[in-house]
Amino acid sequence: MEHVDVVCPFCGCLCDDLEITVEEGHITGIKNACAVSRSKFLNHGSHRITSAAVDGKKASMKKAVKEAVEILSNARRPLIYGLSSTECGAISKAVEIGEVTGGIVDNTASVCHGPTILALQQVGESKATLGEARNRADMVVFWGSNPTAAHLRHIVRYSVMPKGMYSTEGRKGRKVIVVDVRQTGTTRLADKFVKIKPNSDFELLQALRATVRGDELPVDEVSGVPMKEIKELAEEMKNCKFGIVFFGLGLTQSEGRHMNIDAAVGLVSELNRHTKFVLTPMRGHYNVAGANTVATWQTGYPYAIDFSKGYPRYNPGEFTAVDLLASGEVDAAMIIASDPAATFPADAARHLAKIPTITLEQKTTPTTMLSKVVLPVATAGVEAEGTAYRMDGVPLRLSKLVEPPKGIHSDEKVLDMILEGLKEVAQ
Amino acid sequence: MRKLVLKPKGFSKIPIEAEVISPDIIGGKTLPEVKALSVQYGNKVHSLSEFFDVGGRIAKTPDEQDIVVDGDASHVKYIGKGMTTGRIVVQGDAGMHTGSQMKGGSITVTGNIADWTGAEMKGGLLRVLGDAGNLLGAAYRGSSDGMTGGCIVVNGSVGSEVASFMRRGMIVVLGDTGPFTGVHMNGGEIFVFGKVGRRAGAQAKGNGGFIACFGGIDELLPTYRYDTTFTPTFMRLYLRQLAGNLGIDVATSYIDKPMRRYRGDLAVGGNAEILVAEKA
Amino acid sequence: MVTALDKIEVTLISGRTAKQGVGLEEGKPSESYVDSVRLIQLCPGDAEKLDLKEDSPVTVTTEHGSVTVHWVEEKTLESGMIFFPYGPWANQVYNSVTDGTGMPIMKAVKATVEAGGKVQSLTEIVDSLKGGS
Amino acid sequence: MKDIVIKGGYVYDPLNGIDGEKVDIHLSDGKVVEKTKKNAKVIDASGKTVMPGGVDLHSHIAGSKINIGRLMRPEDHRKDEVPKGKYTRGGVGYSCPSTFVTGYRYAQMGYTSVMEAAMPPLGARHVHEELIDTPIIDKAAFPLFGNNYFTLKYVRDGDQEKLNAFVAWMLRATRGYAVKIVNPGGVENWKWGRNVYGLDGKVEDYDITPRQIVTSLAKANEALGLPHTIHLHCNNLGMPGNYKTTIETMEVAKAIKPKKGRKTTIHVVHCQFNALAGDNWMNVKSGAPHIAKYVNGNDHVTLDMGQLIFTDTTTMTGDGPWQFALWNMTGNKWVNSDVEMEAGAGVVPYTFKKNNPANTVQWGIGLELALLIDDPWKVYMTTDHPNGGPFTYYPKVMAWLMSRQARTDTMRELNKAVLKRTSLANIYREYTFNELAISTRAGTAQALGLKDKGHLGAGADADVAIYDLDPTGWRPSQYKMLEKAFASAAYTIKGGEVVVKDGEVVSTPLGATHWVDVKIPSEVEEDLMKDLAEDFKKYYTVSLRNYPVEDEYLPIQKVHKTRGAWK
Repeated sequence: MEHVDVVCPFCGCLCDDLEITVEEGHITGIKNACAVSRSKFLNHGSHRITSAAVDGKKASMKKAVKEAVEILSNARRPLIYGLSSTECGAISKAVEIGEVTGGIVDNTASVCHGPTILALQQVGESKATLGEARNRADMVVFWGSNPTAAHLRHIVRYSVMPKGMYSTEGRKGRKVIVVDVRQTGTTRLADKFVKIKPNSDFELLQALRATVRGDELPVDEVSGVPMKEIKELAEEMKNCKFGIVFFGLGLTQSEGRHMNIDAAVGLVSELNRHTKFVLTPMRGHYNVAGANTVATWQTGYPYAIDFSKGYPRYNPGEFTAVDLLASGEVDAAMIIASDPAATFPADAARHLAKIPTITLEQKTTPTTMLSKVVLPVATAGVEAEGTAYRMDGVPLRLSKLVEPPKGIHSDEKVLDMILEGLKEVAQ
Repeated sequence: MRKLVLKPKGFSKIPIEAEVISPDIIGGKTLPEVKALSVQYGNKVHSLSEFFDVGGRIAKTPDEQDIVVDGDASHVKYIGKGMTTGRIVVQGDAGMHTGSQMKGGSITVTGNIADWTGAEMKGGLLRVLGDAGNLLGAAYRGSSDGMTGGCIVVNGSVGSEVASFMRRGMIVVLGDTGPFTGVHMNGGEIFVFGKVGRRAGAQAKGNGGFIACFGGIDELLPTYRYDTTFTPTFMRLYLRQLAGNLGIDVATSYIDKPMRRYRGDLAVGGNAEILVAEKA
Repeated sequence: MVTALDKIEVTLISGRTAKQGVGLEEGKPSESYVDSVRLIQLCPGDAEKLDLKEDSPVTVTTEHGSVTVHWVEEKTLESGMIFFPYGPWANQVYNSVTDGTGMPIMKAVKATVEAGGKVQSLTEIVDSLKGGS
Repeated sequence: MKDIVIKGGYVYDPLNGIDGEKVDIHLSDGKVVEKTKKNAKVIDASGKTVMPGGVDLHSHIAGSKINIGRLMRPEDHRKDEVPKGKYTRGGVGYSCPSTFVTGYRYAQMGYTSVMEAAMPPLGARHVHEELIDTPIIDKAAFPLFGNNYFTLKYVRDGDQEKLNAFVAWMLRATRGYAVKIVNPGGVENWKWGRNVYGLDGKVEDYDITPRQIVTSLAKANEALGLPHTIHLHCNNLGMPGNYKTTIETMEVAKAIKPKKGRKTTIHVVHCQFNALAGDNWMNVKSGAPHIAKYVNGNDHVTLDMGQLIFTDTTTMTGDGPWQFALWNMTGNKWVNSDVEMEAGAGVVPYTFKKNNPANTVQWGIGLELALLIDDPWKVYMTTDHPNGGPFTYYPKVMAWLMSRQARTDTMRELNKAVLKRTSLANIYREYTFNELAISTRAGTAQALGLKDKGHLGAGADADVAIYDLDPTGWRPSQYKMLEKAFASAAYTIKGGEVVVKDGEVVSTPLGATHWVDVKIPSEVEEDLMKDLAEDFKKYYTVSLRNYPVEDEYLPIQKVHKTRGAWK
């Protein structure tokens, strides 16, 4: 059977033009996909966890869920974390589990674009959906982002190559500028590569904004970039018809963090006094935007949410996973669709091995390897359907193309089993 | 003043939220009532006496109440939150949000103190003899109203984003500050006798606010412009007051020092001042 | 002929690579994943400075930790900068302190690189997180 | 579910001509019936006010815009933390309440139906996902048409037939209920950083005018026989002098032939923001009397107040250029969010202050509109939540409408000289309970074409609000009592189930989502789909196949079928 216009559940691009062939319940062909997407669809069945496990021993799903319920209901300060590579139904259940257990719900935004959200809360953000880039942009800036490694079809589908309503010439009609500390695949296709010193994005963004405002700065260079070049760049930005900045972890994970984004937002807002300018974070996991979106409509807060007092409270730095684990504050953890043992600084990851950790996962990961309870789940977007939010906030429907392995349920279903168990215990 | 002594029964990795440790709440209560005050411990509510030995005397009114937390309270959050009067002394370290939104009275912490100390402070005096964490006297997430009054003095060093979105009030740091001191500052005064960290005054609009740097500054943002070198009279007055009223002796040695004045942050069209004392 | 240095000081940048993405979708224990993240990239000049042999491991050390991995040349990197793909090995050298933001610093970290050390397997890394072996 | 009889209350059911009489209301199987069976549960409403469940026809409760508001305002949430309860989820309130809290609080005020007034079609799934998490109330969402590429294209090409088909298709694709238009043409120009000024300004890339857009969409609306008229946020919002544009826009709709059985062809939303006279924000004054005069003399217009509340709130509209202007005026944080091919939005926190002359005038305008327009069936109570203020302030607005004393007490705190720029101080009218019921349920339900809502006749949905207030003894000086009673219903009954008792939520069923399904002849649809397919491929970043909202997003739906423009 041929499926067309399938939505890809890998990165924040959420490309929705995949063509997938399913024969006898297996995916046998895939078109239009990038290398990672291809790998995801073709390998979703390999290295699978086939059975639930407790303390490293195979266990029935029922027993493993019971164990999970026991761990969570006995915990004083449970952490529920992950949620960026699953669909919104599962995210919704996870938030409710956080509320029922009086725990903390955090998602992987805290180590990717959490700082972007902090900046938005300080100064706002001028943004647009990706089609605006396609149809209108004559200037595209990649700042601390490298789609050639992280968002493989972004350049072709959305930002650089495509022809659109007013960008009738595609690549030729766009000026592409890359600001980075090193050469990457993206810098190679740029019209201009602004190479800056590490940890100095903030200064350059500020200098650009001041220059756009018309101030003469009393310095010769900023961040390793001569003032003359900065002035040129400011002029180019002011004079384009529609500019867009795609920024990445180069800004959020280096010194300055949210303040780098604060400055980027400020620059872009300022440019709107001269022309049209927007910016869009390059969200990594395919539904990390959804994790923030669902949590926000349900609780008011996008991540780092503490339910210990019965109502949600928010404070990144206090209720974020890395901080909670590094300080040893949490006494149990449930990880959904994420692999903190492979993505957190070792200091933080270490605590997961010390406390009872429950992990919902398809394949063996460092996190499952140190978990007390492992619950195998279906792959959303391949074996289970649901909603995902693209990096620009556009919601799309993920498909179920094949059945999950026998006895294996979706994240949402497994979380619901745990939730029901918790509600029973509470009564 | 009547002195109530709270002795922590030990350290807990799970923090305790004890905004009840405040003269406003304790003053006028009976000892059993105080012991039964609620504190949050993870997802459960406990009584204060489960975590502290409670002894000493309780005043009839909050303004007469003196509270001593005698021991390590680095796991205790929100001590003195929103207090308006009376006095708290922590003999040791204290946890996050100590003295947040306080309006009056005084808090002294003899050890170190965690993040968000004195956040959105409105009045009163908060002194830390050791080091302070990040976001000292800061605005909580999303708010553009940081500190609006009161005074914070830290003898040691402080972390990043001191006094974010500060509007009024005063912060004095005898040691060094981390990055983004006075970020988004829109009024208020910051005095640093150690070294000021990177990116001080970022996005500061000014509105009369300044950062006085007596121990030098790592580097200035390119969006601050040198203006003049002068020996401001108001600074002499401040420094005398700091020495006389707050016992900050080091202040006197800068009384006649000329200061270099920089204005910014030009990125936001601001006119905040960074005043850097000339080296001796 | 340059004399080989014991150790060079570098700025460590981490990030994604397409290979790492492909590998992780195969499975974290897969060779393809492990090979994609258990290495650093550095410029030929720096490799020469350290007199690195093709198969010899290198040890990356920061204020916070140390880890031994393989290395590959990446001509586009400037001298004094290494690239370390995100993953369990890179995590050994990052600080978990977030300065009140929730986000640890994973880019532009000061580090040193030297030749030698023993490369750990994924299981060994996980065991070390468990506090074992 | 047990039948219910509400006995002995003073009933206000304007659509059925019941004005405060003691009538028993019988509810069975989710509907109002003539008579219930013997063992019905009896609710004693003696000494209380009984009304149909409230129907809010313009509020921002679900979707990307309000969620941006929630996201950007943690400082707002801290003012209003809502713990989980026995039957209820936790969350936050104030100006951008979480979805659960939105449902609870509307129900606590006796409201049972709320319209989300601006749905960007590309984000329709998002709106519906949030509506699923908005408990108790019935709801519907209005897709944005006024700056949609296909609208502009068909208007440019003069192809009314295609436009009709497109409107019908889009309502189905997004599961939308009504045609929403925001600053027609202006949001399109904003995509290049500009605006459109006035009805005859130029929509740049299409060489058409807002006048043409409004005309064409109103024609489509009536030709398709949609239950509600076009729902229009006029051009020039927030610009002193804009009352003229507003009246001109009403004039445009006058020329449109309404669908059978209806006189109206336009609903002007949050009119307060579009009823400004004067030349600038310094000398701004009320244009409300002009608008009231027009509305009093014409029967094709309805409008809602968009009443301003003196509080800290979050402004959010589909009007990108206006929000940009507001950012420039205030320097507050600003989110702009443009949606490819179809819409945009902006969000800026704003505090309405009693010492701000412009805000004082605006406050007066909202009330003037409600009080100077004689016929309560033409003007409805809203705050354009949360733009003029959070919906939780409705009881306060009710008090201002029903009590001159309440207005005077507020006016005492305002600058008298500034107040003279409105006529409010000279208005003595006080709404009756009957008029209040029209303004908050009967009129809105009628305007929306929700035949089963807003009344208590047999066949109506069993949505009832009972307020602990004796209307026979109440005097306008006791307005605080009224505020209290309407803030916290003694009972709210939704679909025949008691959901609120003594102001507390006791049950949280999921309400229905209403949408309009217009029949499109297959050959017309085929023709349209060809067009859509081609342009989607060229310009959209999602495929046409992935665009329409699936049934999964509407677990409980109420479909309103119309026959459309085709024979």
